[in-house]
Amino acid sequence: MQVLQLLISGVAQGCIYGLIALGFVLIYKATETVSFAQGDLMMVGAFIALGVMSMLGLPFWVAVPAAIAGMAVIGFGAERLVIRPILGQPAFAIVMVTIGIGYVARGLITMIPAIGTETHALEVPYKNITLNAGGLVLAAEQLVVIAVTALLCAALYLGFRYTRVGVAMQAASQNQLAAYYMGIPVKRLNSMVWALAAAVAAIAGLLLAPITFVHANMGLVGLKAFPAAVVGGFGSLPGAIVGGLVIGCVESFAGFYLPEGFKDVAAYVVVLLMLVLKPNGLFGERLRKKV
Amino acid sequence: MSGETLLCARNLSVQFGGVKAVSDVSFDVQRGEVFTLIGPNGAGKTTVFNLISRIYTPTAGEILFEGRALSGVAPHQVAALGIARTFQNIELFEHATVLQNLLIGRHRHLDHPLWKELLFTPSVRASERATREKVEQVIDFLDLQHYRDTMVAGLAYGVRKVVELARALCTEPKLLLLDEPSSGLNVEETGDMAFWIQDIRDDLGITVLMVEHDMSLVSRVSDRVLAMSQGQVLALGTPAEVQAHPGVIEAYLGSAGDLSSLRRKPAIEEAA
Amino acid sequence: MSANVVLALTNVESAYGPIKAIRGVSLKVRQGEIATVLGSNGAGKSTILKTISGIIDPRKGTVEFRGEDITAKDPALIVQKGLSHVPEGREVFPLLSVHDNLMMGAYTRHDRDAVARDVEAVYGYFPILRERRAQDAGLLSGGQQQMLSISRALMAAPALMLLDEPSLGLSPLLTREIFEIVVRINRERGTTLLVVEQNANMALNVADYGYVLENGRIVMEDSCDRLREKDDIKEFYLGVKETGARGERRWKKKKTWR
Amino acid sequence: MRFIFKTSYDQDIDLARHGGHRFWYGLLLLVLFTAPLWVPEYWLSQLGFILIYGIVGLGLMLLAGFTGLFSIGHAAFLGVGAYTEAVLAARGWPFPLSILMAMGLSAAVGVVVGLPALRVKGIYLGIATLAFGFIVEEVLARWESVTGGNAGLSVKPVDIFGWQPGSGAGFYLVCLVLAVLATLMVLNILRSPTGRAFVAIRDSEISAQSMGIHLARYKSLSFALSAALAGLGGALYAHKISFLSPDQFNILQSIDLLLMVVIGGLGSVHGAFLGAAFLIAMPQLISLGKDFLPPVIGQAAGLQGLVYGLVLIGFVLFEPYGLYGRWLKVRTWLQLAPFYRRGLFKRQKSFQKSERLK
Amino acid sequence: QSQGVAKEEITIGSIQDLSGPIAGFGKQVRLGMMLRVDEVNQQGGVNGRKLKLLVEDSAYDPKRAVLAAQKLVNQDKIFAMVGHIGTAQNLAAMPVQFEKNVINFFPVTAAREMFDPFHRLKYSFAAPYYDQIRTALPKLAKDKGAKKICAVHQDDEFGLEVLRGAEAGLKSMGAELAEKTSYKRGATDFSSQVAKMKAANCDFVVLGTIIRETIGVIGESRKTGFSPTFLGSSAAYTDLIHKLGGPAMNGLYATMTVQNPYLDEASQPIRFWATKYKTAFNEDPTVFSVYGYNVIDSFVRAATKAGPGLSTDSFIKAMDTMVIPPDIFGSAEGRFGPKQRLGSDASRLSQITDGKWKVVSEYMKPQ
Ligand SMILES: Nc1ncnc2c1ncn2[C@@H]1O[C@H](COP(=O)(O)OP(=O)(O)OP(=O)(O)O)[C@@H](O)[C@H]1O
Ligand SMILES: Nc1ncnc2c1ncn2[C@@H]1O[C@H](COP(=O)(O)OP(=O)(O)OP(=O)(O)O)[C@@H](O)[C@H]1O
Ligand SMILES: [Mg+2]
Ligand SMILES: [Mg+2]
Repeated sequence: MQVLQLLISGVAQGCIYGLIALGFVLIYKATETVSFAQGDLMMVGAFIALGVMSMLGLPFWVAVPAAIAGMAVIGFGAERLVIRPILGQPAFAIVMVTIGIGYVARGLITMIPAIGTETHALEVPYKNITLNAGGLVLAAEQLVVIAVTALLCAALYLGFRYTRVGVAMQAASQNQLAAYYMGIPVKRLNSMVWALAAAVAAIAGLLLAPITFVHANMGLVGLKAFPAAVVGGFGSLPGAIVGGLVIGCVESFAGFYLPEGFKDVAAYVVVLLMLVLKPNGLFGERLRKKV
Repeated sequence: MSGETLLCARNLSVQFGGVKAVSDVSFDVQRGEVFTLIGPNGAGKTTVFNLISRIYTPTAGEILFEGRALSGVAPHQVAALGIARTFQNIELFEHATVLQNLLIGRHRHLDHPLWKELLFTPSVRASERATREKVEQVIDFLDLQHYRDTMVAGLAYGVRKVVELARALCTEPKLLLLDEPSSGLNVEETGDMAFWIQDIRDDLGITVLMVEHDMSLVSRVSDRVLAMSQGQVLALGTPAEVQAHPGVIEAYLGSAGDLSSLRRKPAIEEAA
Repeated sequence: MSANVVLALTNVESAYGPIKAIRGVSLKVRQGEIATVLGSNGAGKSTILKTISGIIDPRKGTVEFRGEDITAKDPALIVQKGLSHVPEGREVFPLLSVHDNLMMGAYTRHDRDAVARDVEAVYGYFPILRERRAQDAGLLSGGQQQMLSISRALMAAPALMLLDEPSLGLSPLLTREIFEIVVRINRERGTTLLVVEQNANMALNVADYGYVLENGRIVMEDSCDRLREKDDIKEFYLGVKETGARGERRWKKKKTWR
Repeated sequence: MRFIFKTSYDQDIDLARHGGHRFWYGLLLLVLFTAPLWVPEYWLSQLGFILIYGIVGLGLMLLAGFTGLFSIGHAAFLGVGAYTEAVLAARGWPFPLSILMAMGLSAAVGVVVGLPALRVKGIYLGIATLAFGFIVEEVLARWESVTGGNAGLSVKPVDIFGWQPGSGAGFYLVCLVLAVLATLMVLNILRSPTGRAFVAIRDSEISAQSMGIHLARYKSLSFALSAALAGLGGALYAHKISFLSPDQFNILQSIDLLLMVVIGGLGSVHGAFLGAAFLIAMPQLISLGKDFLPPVIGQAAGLQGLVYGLVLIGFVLFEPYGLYGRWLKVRTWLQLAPFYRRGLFKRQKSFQKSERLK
Repeated sequence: QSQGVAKEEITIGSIQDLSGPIAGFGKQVRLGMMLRVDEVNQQGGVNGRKLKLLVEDSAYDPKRAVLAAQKLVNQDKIFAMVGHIGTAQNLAAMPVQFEKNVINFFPVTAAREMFDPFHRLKYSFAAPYYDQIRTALPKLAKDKGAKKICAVHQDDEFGLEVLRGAEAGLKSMGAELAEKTSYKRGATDFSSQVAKMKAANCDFVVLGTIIRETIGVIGESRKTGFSPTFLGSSAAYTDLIHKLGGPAMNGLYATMTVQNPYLDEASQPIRFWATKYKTAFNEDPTVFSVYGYNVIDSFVRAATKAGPGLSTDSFIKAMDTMVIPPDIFGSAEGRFGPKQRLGSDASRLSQITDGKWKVVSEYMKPQ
């Protein structure tokens, strides 16, 4: 029973990691860069929903699409403004820019008078609903996270695997020059990727808000999502979810059975072990250059 | 030519998933000769090179270099044994100058304790000077003076080929592996390459094992030629013998054919 | 000039940073023709092709494609207009399967059936690609990658195709086959081609019109029939030696057009 | 541009390429060494910070800029150095010995962290170092008997066999001497075979290997040297700040360090110090500027983060070679003044290629 | 004469977290201080000198706190550091100040290091977390008839102080903690901590938590049907707890000193003050605004008492006989002396009922 309950909370927490990791993997697959801004975009998304609900007084079901659309626009704009000019530079340059975007997002949000520095609660319709099944407790918030994560993962996976645009995004990340030669609109796809990633971040923000509250630093959970993505294999979408689950469960059990302090580093210990045993993660591709 | 065996491959096989890239290939390279591998695309020639330089490990068979099995040698130790190579797809250090690339070629001859390097003691300085001397010799040999301080990233394809050869020569190898040295070079430059290869063999006394598709170059410089196809040995002998081998002609050379048959018929030309 | 000029470069000058790679190149490719550019290493041949397809922006001059100015346009846009480029050095998508690579070649096309037919045609030209259709392109041998990169450009069914050293690393048999294919698509589909090739013998036989590039300048242009007869071409590009011309090792005859 | 007629190989080997170099760097040293005489105390102290961060930056530059291995957990090495120094100083070890110990221990940790680097690259390595950073931070927090845990640890002042330089001019000079030594050694390494091997690994592992470069050895060495410099910086940092707590060595610190080398100019030794100067000066500039802004903006929390982010983005966008790159342009402009062409440094269109295969 | 005291002006400095994890608090402290500074300056200043308050941002980072302290002390030449927020930040900054004889006046942290070990330049007003819990726990536990007392705490100095307080309190009862568990700052998932305490059958939980973690732990407990008595420290005494946590927070106890200034508060002076604050900054005041306000208020008292020849020594001399009477917010009387650097160690208990903090006990002093 105890074990089962721990497992359930591990899975729920894992899905959150997985959901954020999904954003990382999405960007990685399509641009081969790692976005350090993903967590902060998530935070901005949550703030947008908060604004729509508390300032405009609109219901949750309006706030959701509004936040997603708003973030897509922001992602699109950010790409246009600061990522496109350095498109084609080494991935590292873009990584630094995403760190910059993260700082800016956090700075701007904190600068909003009377709101930015506070912690807020997002009123979701399914708050405080719990399901009891034979002594086990499941919160609706967690169930929603699990369901949405699974759906999103499946959609993205199929999109990358089978659609022309999805394959083209991967192609552009592997060899931009050749992608241009093929007439792939690299720039337009790039805008799309960042818009999509920001939209995914918004979804993550919405799902996370009832659990962690909305505040300027809520994006820091993103740091736990990195290990999740690596454990799954950075290039694999299902891997992100599996990685998230692994990390979530390990944390949950480590927190209960191991001495103090292990819970917080469990994720990082797991990721190091993984890198030593299976450097490309559970589902990562074997990468070897042929000469 | 001494006639002594420098490199000896015995029953080499390697497999990638379902693809038998090399199966049961044996040959030996004599000290002081130019030995050429030819064969259709995907025959496994580059794979043989990769086996020698220990990038791949054979699934069966072994390679002996100067009588010593290579199987126990780590990839970075291959250079120390005196084997240098170039790559089919050119693997230079892009963000360094030609000179720096060549200096890295000297790496295997340099080994100072760290503290000496940290302090740059006179002995390090002396060895740097000597290294530079050697590198300049290679630059002179291959006519690279003009490019000495250019970044590799900005060189034309053909020049890179030469730089790669130069870098391999800087290691002062006993055996030089050249993967398609003339690809991307025009007739004139291929001519230069032929002279260089001959000089490398005759003047520097380096044994050359090369992969090449340009039959004019092959005929001019090779002492012996091994033809491969689908991972297997097809023929071995002098250039002339191999080129006359029916299997080689069928799988690799094709009928000499008259190129003029490709030309546009005059009638159409007038129409255009 | 005449209306049937597909591609026209006027006075194009391109540079990499402070290094000028081509200096005032003008050339024309006519509808249905095969044109070739010869030149030694670093002469700027690849740079010309890259400038045409928008990979580098020229400092000066204009590029016109079918009467439209495409100077310094987005490369993807240029391809969509019907110009496809086989780059130097086999730029395949290393982590996509061979088949996906081909499909990316057809990215600009929307006629599914015709694309499927073309895939079959390409597999017909190079059966090894069919065999390896599910393999990652990065694991192919050098020559196989070259086949893939040519096939991929064919998949775009372009009006004008730029080929940068198509025979690089191909066996003699395949080199010949490639050029046969080039001739075939030119004759059958009417595709116009601009070919850069080190195998000048091949190029001059296949092409209708040729340009000779030295140090970023065009020093000679003529129909290939006439070019084949010139002494300098014979000596420097076709390797036909007057006896003793290079008997002396390091001595090179001066090219007279300089 | 200055053209130098080279007459011997030594001209390429020497650190100072020509008389101009000797003059300007000599002048710089003179200025720095006499700084305590004419620089106000506060600014001297900031200068000390710049030197300390410059040393750490040198290490990170060696690793990231020259070997191509990105560490997102570099603060861990800083932490190891700082805590080692603090603990040993408390036990009464003389400064020269304790600082060597700090460097040594950091280097050892560096080698351990470098182990995954032997197998993974790119983002995987980044995450590995990130993970290590978190673990080290946690160890510092948990190993209370030695580190004092989250309660923190006070650091005794520097004691060099009885001579106590204090925290002002004396300590500044200690930092300066160490910074100069560290810089010289890094420059020496870079012009030796080892430095070239680093660059080779950065550009192409496979051909580095075929040139006889032992990848594992040089990657570990790079990590060790880099960590040792971070450890040295950390030890000085400990004395400078005189109070240590584990969260001073967290991920944000690591990212700051990374920002520092990027803004300074990746791949140049000058960049390490320019970046450090920037990192220290930035908050000062912001707090100077904030009085001129309307209070809604000037007094708003988050202004600093915003400016940080914008500056970082600005640098990557407009000055990819960082402050050092900017300096090079200015210098070239000065030298060429009438002939300077705007296109000279124009950025080429460039195209990303998969870095997953290297 | 000491640095920072000019003919017309006294320069004082403060370091707040304006962009870090507790930026919300830092900002409120700053506004509270500004409110009092403006009042004082409008009334003619301290013995004719206007107050000039310089605030730097530390982002809750000790290193930046040191940099900020160096700037304030060496560059801006402040007379005193007032209301500096954060334990580690204070510990890091104090040596810089003390070297220049700059007083560390009333830091906004309830750590014991703020007055102990003794230093003549240290002054603290906040009853330490340690004493708060040590005093409140035995009393409340007895009232509730608790059998198994557990603790969950943030694994930093703050959380440890609460834990030590709990252990000391239990020791005085002759009991021990049945279970203790911790989490890392910024954690959002408390499932295993709660599972652990539930498994140990705790019926009383001491919370070494701040805001989100308090809510997180209680929320997770309610969800899993675990309902012990919760007792937090003054760090958890903020209106955010019930604003964010909603009805689930009802019943939570916390120790505190000054009351949260609700705008619809019964007490008229508090209501008046809160309205004034709201008009000035267009924000609701919180208990942190009160801290800021009080810090300056006390500073002004001492500086005024020190007289026109204000210097560090005269300030300390004034503080030696200082008594700060209870204020409108219900703080306890603070007394200082030559060896007495902490104003008061008394605290009292509040409980959330119907979504608001209500004071439920008188001031208690540790035995
Ligand atoms: N790492 C690998 N994984 C899978 N298949 C491989 C790998 N390396 C080589 N192959 C396959 O092995 C075969 C031989 O490749 P190799 O590169 O040796 O050919 P090659 O003779 O050098 O051809 P080319 O003349 O085209 O360069 C090819 O079919 C290639 O696809
Ligand atoms: N990325 C670059 N940066 C700087 N200079 C370059 C770059 N690419 C090419 N160059 C220079 O431009 C000139 C022309 O190069 P280009 O590649 O067009 O030659 P090419 O005629 O194609 O030669 P090859 O036959 O060797 O491929 C060369 O001198 C080369 O050094
Ligand atoms: Mg090959
Ligand atoms: Mg070319």
